[in-house]
Amino acid sequence: MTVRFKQFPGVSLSEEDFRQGKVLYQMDELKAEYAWDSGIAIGAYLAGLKRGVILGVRCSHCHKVVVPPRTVCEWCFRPMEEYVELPDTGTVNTFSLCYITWDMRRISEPEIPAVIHLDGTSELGPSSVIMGGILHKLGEVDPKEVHIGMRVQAVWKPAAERTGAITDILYFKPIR
Amino acid sequence: MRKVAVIGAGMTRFVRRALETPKELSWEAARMALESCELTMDDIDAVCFGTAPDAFDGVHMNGEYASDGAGGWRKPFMRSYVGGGTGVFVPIQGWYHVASGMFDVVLVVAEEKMSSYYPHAQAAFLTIFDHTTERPLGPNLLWIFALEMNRYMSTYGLKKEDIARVAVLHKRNAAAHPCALLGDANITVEDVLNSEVLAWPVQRLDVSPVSDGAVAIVLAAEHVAKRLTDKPVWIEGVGWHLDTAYWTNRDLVYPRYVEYAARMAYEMAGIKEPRKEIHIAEPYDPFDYKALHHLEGLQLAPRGRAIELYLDGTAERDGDLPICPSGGLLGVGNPIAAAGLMKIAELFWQLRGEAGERQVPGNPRRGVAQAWGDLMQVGTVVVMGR
Amino acid sequence: MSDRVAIVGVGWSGFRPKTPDLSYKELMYEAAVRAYADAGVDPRRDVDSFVTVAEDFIEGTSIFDEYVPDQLGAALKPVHTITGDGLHGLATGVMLIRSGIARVVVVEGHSKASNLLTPDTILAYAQDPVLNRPLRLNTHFVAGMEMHRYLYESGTTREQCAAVVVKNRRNALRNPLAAYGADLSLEEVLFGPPLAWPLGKRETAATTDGAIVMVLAAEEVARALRQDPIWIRGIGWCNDSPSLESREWGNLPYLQEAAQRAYQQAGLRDPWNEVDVAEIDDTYAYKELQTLEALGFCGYGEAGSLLESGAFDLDGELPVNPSGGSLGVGHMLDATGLMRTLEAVFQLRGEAGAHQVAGAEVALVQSWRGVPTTSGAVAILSN
Amino acid sequence: MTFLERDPLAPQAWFGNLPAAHRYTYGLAGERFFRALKDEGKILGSYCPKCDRTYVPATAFCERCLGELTDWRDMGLVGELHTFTVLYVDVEGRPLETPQIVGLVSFGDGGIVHFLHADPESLVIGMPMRAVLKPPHERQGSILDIQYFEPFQA
Repeated sequence: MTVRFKQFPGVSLSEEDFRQGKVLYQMDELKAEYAWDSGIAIGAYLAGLKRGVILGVRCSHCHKVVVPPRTVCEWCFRPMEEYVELPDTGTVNTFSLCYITWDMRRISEPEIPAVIHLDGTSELGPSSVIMGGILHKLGEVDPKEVHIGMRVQAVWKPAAERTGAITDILYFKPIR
Repeated sequence: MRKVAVIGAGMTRFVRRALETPKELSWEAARMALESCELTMDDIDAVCFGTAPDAFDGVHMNGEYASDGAGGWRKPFMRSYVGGGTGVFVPIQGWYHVASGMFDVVLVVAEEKMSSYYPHAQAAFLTIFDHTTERPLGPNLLWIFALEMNRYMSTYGLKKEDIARVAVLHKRNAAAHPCALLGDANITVEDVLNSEVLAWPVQRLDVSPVSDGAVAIVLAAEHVAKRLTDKPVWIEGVGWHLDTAYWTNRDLVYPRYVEYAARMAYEMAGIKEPRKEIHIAEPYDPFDYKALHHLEGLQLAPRGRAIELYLDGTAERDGDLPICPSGGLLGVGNPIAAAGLMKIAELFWQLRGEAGERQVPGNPRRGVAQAWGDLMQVGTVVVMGR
Repeated sequence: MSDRVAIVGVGWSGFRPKTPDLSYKELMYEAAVRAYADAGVDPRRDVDSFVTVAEDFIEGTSIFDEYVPDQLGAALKPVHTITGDGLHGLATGVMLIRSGIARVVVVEGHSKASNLLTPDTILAYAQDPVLNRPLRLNTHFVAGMEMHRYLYESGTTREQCAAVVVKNRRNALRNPLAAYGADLSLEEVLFGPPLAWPLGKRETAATTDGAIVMVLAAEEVARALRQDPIWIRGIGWCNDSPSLESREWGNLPYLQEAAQRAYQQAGLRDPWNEVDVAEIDDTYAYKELQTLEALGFCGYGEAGSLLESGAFDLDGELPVNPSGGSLGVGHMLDATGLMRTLEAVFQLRGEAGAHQVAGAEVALVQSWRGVPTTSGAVAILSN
Repeated sequence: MTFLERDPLAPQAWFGNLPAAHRYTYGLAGERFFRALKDEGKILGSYCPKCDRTYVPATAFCERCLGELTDWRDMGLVGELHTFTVLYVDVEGRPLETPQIVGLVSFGDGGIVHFLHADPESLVIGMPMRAVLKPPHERQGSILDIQYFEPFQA
């Protein structure tokens, strides 16, 4: 180059340039709406959540139990054999204290997203790199007390309010 | 296998908000790459294009839209896409275009204009999560980085003040890069540790800046490369692997996909002891801990111990294994796909001894560049040598 | 091409306007299982590299590449996405094999078009955001303008375009995979509802759901796997200007270029006499005629009268879209190139049943990425 | 093909969207082109001497040779009707009560895509068309600063 090129293109603008009308611009917003078919496995998962049950799935070939359900084992490429009703308890595999929302707004009380390894699913170990974890949030907990390895349990919406969604679980709270 | 060389490279400055359209950014980089090896579009047989989510540039089928700027007019043109890994994948795409014997000279362009997403590019990442099982939780990109960083730190007992050394070194390196957005020769560990907490353990200065920019390189088959330049830089190895999308079913502590991609590239390059046979590393560093993670995946450090390369000076520009002499994403900036290809351009310049102020001493002979992407999932690796 | 690459297995699923029983992953899985059984390969053991074709806004997911591997048996394997048509994916498979980095490659494409609630506004986001999008036009206007200019320059008539619809939807009646088989009269097409004059709504392909998976292999592997591999003898692709303002409207120069590359690789000099069956773009009826001319099957402006003479019928000199094409099968978005390739494989294997073209040995497959793009690809296959 | 069965009570589909809003700059060329349209009421083209092509709207680069284009030209407001269509559906795919007439009016080797103001029966490919601009004070630097094109008689 760098020796070769004396100048590099790229014109930098500031927010002020936009505000003061120094640059022309066009605004637009994408209208993109979808109805994704839930299908066999995720359909059953959602139906389970509505009933207050977390469904996992077992591979008859490698015997692993994972969540959410899927129709094929991604490691053996054999069809998954059976649904497994899992307890709604588990262990925090990792977590964060997040002070920013998805659209970058600042919040004072952190959200606590966590990967929760659910009881009754495959576990990490010397010979296993697979576990049955899900993404969810933690609640009813002092952020300072959250730790990896913490035991937690799902807090469900009341049955009448459940719609068949991952948000039918409000959050996971510590088991005391 | 046909040998393939990099014979030219060009790039725009990485800026927070570019005036240029995606087409124009692509054009600026492409034109420089052509000029650098004294070729014209008449010499180009095909064009490979890389850009990450259309949600950034804000155009559906962004590859088609930007194709004219990248030189795609009446040329075989294709865009490849592996999320954040795209920047180091698009040269692999160029490599197989040439290695297949179907093309002799290929222009490879990577572009990203993240500032088009309004108001803030980070929001685009909501939709990388599973639409049914995860998106309703309102996740953001920081979540998975923070989850991964926490898992990595906790498993190996790493300290934030040590990991901050990565951000410091890369941003200091970037001070010598004429295209850098966040180069800072005087930044300290304290600056990083005192920066705003976004998603603990991730703080503001652990993160690379959202940016706009484009990079282009020219690839040529051996017989053409030897005719055009005395200093071809060969693509000695390429590798890429994509792990399962069920990211909560894996241990985030170690990037197996990077290891598999690296082994694929090393086998092709005939590398048996990467730590001894590689002289410069440009691991992907959108967050400081990620560089460590990736150095381990690249087999350049034992698991949990990549930080030692930074603590003992090995990683510095005049150290035994200079890491991100460019300044990396943390310092130069992170226009996603362009940032990955910037690493390839850096190796090209370093291995030719043309990196100016950033030149690594000792006539380095071989380097590795790597990118990462998708849902903590893909590793793309290129080994280059002269 | 010297290093020969073959299609050794094909699989499909869906091929219905809606596929409500399966998620997109399950749709892909079903096609994959079929393809692997057809090829006799185990994806975990035998496949070196996987390629999918997809676009984020069609999937409703940023970085759709993430969700590709599991249902294809591709987890922790080399996988990448090409944001192109299925033929671009096929070409990528060919390059991977010819480069020597892979011996067996899987190419996947799918359509869950039925899951898109706002397809028109999504497509409108492909228009230039500064020059064109402020007019807030439905993107079909590009097809209407192109058709008009094509008719003007070539002398082709609206009746001839409508006849493409009649032919293709009749062909579809013989194809059990085709969702839109119909026995229409020329008048029913011609005097149907307008869309973007001179283009009518019935001259525009409706979408359909489906997934297609193909297994490609290097010559020595292909010969070991099966007696009847289908050879990819040539494949070319090309773009014209993406801008509406500076592209050509009456001609398809990018397609001419793509075809020349494919012909050159395949050693084809006289496509009219050397190609036995063609599966080509008919997203809009006029495209089939415009494309036939760009492919060099006949002179500019001649395809319409050849069509009327029956030359492109199932039993004509050059059967075109015996499957029913996109008008008859349904448009499968970027999986369309693979949908056409699937038909070509059936034809060349002699497995096309009621729409079999007798003695088909060489097939041409072509696709276009639709409005507002100028991106096309051509492949020559043989048995 | 699968051992698992669908739960008859499962919701059919999950509904969602892909939220994305954008602010597009006009770029090196667009900035100059649209300011000329807004402030001077001019349509500018840019000429590539190497390829002998004039791009309209003016571009910063030649798409054929990637050369930088510095020779900008005033193309006037009258172009030639290259093609047109009568569009019966709106951007969401709904039927339009009043169909839209849209055409490409060529200038140099490029042109402007815009609405046409005329009886479609009277339009003929090749006829001259003139851009009708908004009054200067209403122009904002947008393609909509042109209201429409209408047939032009010299």
